[in-house]
Amino acid sequence: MTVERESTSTSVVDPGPTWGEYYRQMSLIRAFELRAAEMYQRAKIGGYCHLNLGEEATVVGLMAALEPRDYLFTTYREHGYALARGLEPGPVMAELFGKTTGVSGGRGGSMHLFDRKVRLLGGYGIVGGQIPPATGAALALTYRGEPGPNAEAVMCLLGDGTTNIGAFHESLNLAALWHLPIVYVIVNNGLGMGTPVDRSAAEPDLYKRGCSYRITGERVDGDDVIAVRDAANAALTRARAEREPGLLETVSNRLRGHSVVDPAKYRSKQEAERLRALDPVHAVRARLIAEQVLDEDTARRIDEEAEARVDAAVAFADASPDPDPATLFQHAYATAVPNAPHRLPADPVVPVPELLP
Amino acid sequence: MTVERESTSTSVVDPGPTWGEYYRQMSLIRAFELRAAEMYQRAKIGGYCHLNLGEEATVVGLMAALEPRDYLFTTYREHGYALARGLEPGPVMAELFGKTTGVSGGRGGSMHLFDRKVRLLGGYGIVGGQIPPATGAALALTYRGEPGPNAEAVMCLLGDGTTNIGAFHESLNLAALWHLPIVYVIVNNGLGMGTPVDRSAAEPDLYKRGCSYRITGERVDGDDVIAVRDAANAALTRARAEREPGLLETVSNRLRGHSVVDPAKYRSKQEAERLRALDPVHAVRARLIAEQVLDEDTARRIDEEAEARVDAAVAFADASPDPDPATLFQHAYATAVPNAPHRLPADPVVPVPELLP
Amino acid sequence: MTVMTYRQALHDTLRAELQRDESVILLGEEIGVFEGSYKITAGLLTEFGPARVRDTPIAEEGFVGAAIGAAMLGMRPVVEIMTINFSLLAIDQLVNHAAKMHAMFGGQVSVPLVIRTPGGGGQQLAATHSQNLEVWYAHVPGMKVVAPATPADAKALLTAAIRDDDPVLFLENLALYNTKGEVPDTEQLGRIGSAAVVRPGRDLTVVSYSRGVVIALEVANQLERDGVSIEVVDLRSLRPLDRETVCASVRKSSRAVVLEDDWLSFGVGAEIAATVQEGAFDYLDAPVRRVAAAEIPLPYAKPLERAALPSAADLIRVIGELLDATRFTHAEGGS
Amino acid sequence: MTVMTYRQALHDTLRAELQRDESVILLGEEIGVFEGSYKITAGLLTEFGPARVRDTPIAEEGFVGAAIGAAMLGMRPVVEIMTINFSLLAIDQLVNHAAKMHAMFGGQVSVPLVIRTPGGGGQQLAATHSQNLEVWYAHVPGMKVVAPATPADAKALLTAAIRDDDPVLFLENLALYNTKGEVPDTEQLGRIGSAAVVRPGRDLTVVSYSRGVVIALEVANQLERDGVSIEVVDLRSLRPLDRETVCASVRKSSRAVVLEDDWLSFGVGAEIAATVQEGAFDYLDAPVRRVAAAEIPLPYAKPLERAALPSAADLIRVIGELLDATRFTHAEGGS
Ligand SMILES: Cc1ncc(C[n+]2csc(CCOP(=O)(O)OP(=O)(O)O)c2C)c(N)n1
Ligand SMILES: Cc1ncc(C[n+]2csc(CCOP(=O)(O)OP(=O)(O)O)c2C)c(N)n1
Ligand SMILES: [Mg+2]
Ligand SMILES: [Mg+2]
Repeated sequence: MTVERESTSTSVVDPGPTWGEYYRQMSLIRAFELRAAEMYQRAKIGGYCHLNLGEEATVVGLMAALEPRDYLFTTYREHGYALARGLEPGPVMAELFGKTTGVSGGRGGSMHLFDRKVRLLGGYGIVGGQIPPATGAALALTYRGEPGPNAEAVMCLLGDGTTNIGAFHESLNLAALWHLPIVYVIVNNGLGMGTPVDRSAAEPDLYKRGCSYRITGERVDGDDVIAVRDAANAALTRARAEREPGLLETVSNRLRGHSVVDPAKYRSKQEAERLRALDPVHAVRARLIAEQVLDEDTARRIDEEAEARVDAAVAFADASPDPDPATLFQHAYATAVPNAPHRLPADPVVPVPELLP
Repeated sequence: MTVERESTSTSVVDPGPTWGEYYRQMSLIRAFELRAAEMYQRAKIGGYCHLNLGEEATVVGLMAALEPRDYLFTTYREHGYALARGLEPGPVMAELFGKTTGVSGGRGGSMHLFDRKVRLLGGYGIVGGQIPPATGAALALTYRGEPGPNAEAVMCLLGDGTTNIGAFHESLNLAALWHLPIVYVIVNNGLGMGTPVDRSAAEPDLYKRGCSYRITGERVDGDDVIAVRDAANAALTRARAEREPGLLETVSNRLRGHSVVDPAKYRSKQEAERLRALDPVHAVRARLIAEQVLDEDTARRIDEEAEARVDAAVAFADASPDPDPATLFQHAYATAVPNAPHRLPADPVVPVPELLP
Repeated sequence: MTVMTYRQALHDTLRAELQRDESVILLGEEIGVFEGSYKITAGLLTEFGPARVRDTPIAEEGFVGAAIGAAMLGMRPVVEIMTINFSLLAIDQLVNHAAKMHAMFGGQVSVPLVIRTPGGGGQQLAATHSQNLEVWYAHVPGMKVVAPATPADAKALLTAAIRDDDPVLFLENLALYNTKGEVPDTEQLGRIGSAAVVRPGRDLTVVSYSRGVVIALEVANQLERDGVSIEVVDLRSLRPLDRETVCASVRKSSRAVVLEDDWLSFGVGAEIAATVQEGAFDYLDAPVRRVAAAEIPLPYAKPLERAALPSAADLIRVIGELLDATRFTHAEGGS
Repeated sequence: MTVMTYRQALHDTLRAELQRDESVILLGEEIGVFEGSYKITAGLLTEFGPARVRDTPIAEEGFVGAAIGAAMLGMRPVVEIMTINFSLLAIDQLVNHAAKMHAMFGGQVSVPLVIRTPGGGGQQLAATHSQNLEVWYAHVPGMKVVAPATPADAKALLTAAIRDDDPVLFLENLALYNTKGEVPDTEQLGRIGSAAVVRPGRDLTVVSYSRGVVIALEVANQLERDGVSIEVVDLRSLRPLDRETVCASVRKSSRAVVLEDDWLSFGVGAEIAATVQEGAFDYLDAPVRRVAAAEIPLPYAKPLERAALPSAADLIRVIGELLDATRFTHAEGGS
């Protein structure tokens, strides 16, 4: 199924430093994700590895709208968000490699990037699991400050397939009822694993699904950085000033399988080719050159710089130390308590005292 | 909050045997519930006990629409439905008394009435818990027969407060996606325990909450037996013929507390009085007499007959035997298997063999 | 010291913590206007207002998860889940999220959350409303689980739970709310992770927690008249579990019974028996026995419910069996 | 007999049951078009069509509950939950509904439902995707829980589960799917509730289930070369639990170790140790020991994950400790 894109952005390419920066980010995410796939194939990365390939414009547009003071909750498909939020590729790649220098200390891996500094409050691997905590983070904000243009807000990402789970319903109802400063973004990439939207959602116009909470939603072309940014901005502005939750649907494509190991056989050759032709990174690049915002040389330099940063990230990750097994229980609890079971698999349950002879 | 009733029934009282029967059922439910409250106070009934007081017109209207071949899933507030579905008051009261002659053998109690014969597939005590199984029952029907006017269907009841739980969302989506013959009925009695609808649902027009699944809902006056019956009929007809799920909201009042033990102090005196004035049993009775469908004598006889049936039900329940503790494990499993743990609290875990001397 | 009910101890502690720390908020179904299903929060809405004492829709996954998110940003939510049975609707948030975050995100965030919830059967609430599922939570690293038996411990452990930076499941029990006991008037900060010998004895150790401790103490008092000296260990905390206090007691008494309201197989008693046979192997004169609920969805009818749940009589019978068996062994052994 | 993988055995059994009984239907996320996350259902959509092999939205509570309702009306749904970690979203339907209905409604309805789901760690899937929560389900009356370790048992127990009228949690394991074994070509109907001595031995009993059995057998073979004779008991079924087979083995061998992939506290091993110390008390020469996972949300990084999960080396070390201890005791005792 092809989801039609209702509010196609009419934004002309606005020249100036913005576009350069947006393309730089898109190019970096693309290079990073391709390299992650390669590193996964080379078994440098384990577990599951989900990529943002095809979602680069959405990622960059959303992150352009989010202020440093805002909080971000994402899914397991979040490498690009971490980069666009300003994290260095090194610690992100190191997390994928499971190294101590990774953003989550190597304990979370690809699905669980977290960085307090940039208020990235986690990638989450349980579908929908991030939505209630994101909603609660917005609740916490209401105790902290007054509504207004400078208020903090929360952005919560979720996939199209995730709109069918109970947590989506319960959370949006709470957010509307309690007037919370949060924007839920449905990153509609057309599929949940192998399932197209119209086979999982009885209302496949996902932005309309706020109706049950009197939340008006909006749909934008997820391949259009500016449209995404502006729509997110509008929703965030309302969330800050009026403390009303927003619902934004971005429509883009997932260029590859669900995760690195998925060959996506359920997609026809033609479909795969059609998608390749829509590649948003190529499209933006071509358009920027055509409209003379960038010249071919600058674009190539940006791409080369991205490759170089990713090279450096891999080198950094590779050179970083593995976590020491002695640190296994390091983060067992935030508040230490007696009798915490710090025991390795072959250890006895209790130290057995010597029997008297 | 007072929920406004959008589709006020214009049905005139249609004379004839129907009305007599409807009033008979309403009167029986009223008598039964008042007696249940009394029996609870006298500790003949334990656990929780939720009554249909104020919902009699809704109960009778819904059950008038349901065919014997249809399946019914209810909540814990279901005594009236069991009666209107044709069960004798005796076995229903006996279940409340926890007797072997109870509809569920005394094992379920007030919240868990079940009768295979009349296709009452259970009262359920976990809020929203009945919705997925009811949906699945409708799924089973699609394997059994063809759509058409004589097809079987499922009716699933739920309270207003229950529309906020995830299972509601997930189930309605499945029903719409899979084209299931089911009618969800939101029995809106204005409150979930002490919480009015507009403090729990961000879209308090509950019948509109099908929007997220392209299910069009309808709201009817739950005090109007005929309006309820006709709306339920229309939805059931569509479910049978077109295999499309329906959503019906009935609006009525809960005349007492959430359960027998709740004094409902959160309601003002005026509010309680206002509700008493709206008592649907009194209203229907008065109207039927005023419009000369029943005369006062007949009405009195119906009420007395209801009382007598409830007297007999109590006597039956009282005289029925308690379950024998020896039967504790009788329904442990439907398919027997070795090593099922049929062990009383002080029994050893395994029979310990005698030690050789 | 003031004598008060377990309910009152909980109420007063919530009130004191709400007064003490602005980041403490209460969330739950019917805790405000309705004053709580079991009236623990009576009066708190009026005193602290709807932002601090927040009624929620019926959406356990949603509001428990929201409490987690609020905790991540530094609030200290105390959530009431009406009964532990309903916690199953929120268990993904508790176990897959709250319990994981601190470790999984490399220590960058903590989740100072308290879930207050009563368990227990015996009220004719039937199979779905009578469960004791605390053993599930006790199994999960990242969680803390406490289960106080007395009003004094309820105060001390609730205070500790609220000030703790990890998610704490605070187990209450329907049958304990009206029990009374002395409670110190001053602030009490309990120690999560420590059991207590609540009654010293020589002949046999009864290990229990929550309501089981009340029964164990009754039985111990009763048997004392027969010249039998029972030591009672109150676990108080199921995670962390204070294995040493349990084993030390059994190393003295040489016999142990675990009493719990829950089903036997894979219950709390299993862990205690497993621990004792390892930690006091050479001291045991008889196997550790367990007194627990019959393994059946709890029936509504009173006679069936009574037969299924462990009672003082059951505990006495098993203690009797163990002491007899032991005397026999002792006689044989010639002591 | 044909040698095939555990995956193939599951696939072939599903296919055979779909062919045999029209009321059997499969439901789950991505089981059709995608052919299953772990490809167990490959080809079945094509063969049986979308009504029999039904892809569901991501809505575990919804579709598991729907399977329950369908089962109440006589269908035999076999549901795949992608991993046991996601079953937490459906656990209210499984535990508060499926497990309760038969007893709570007085035997009027049964729920012939199978939940197939893999558990297990070791794939670097991190804390939320590596759990082993079968002990939770094993705790619940009304459920049946089986956990086959071999392709042959996978076939026999899946057949039995599908034809059983109660809800059965059928536990698979990510690390078993590619393991191979001989599978009888004829129809096999396993016995839910019975364990098996899968390797006889004299010196010590190792009790395990699912993937642990594979490790136990490896270790037993290895130690045989050192002259140590290990008996391996495969529980196969966690509820009902075949206590007698376990105790009988230990009454012969006098020593036992339980190996499990799960966290130690309140795990499966606790029940086994508790059972053995009661059922074989006078026969035990040493405490029952448990080898289990470290109690920490499982980290992603390989070295940490490896340290946290029990290995063959861990099992060997603990067996060594027990045999040493025993020899010592034996020597002292003069035998
Ligand atoms: C509760 C739960 N169920 C199932 C899964 C397995 N799963 C992981 S991602 C996914 C698809 C999600 O699709 P969508 O929301 O569209 O996000 P996308 O992957 O396309 O970004 C599924 C089913 C899971 N992780 N959690
Ligand atoms: C999952 C769950 N949460 C909470 C409860 C406690 N509870 C029982 S009934 C009820 C209110 C339900 O309100 P509504 O849906 O309006 O139905 P009504 O009682 O008015 O018929 C609540 C919160 C429960 N039984 N199950
Ligand atoms: Mg998607
Ligand atoms: Mg209501």
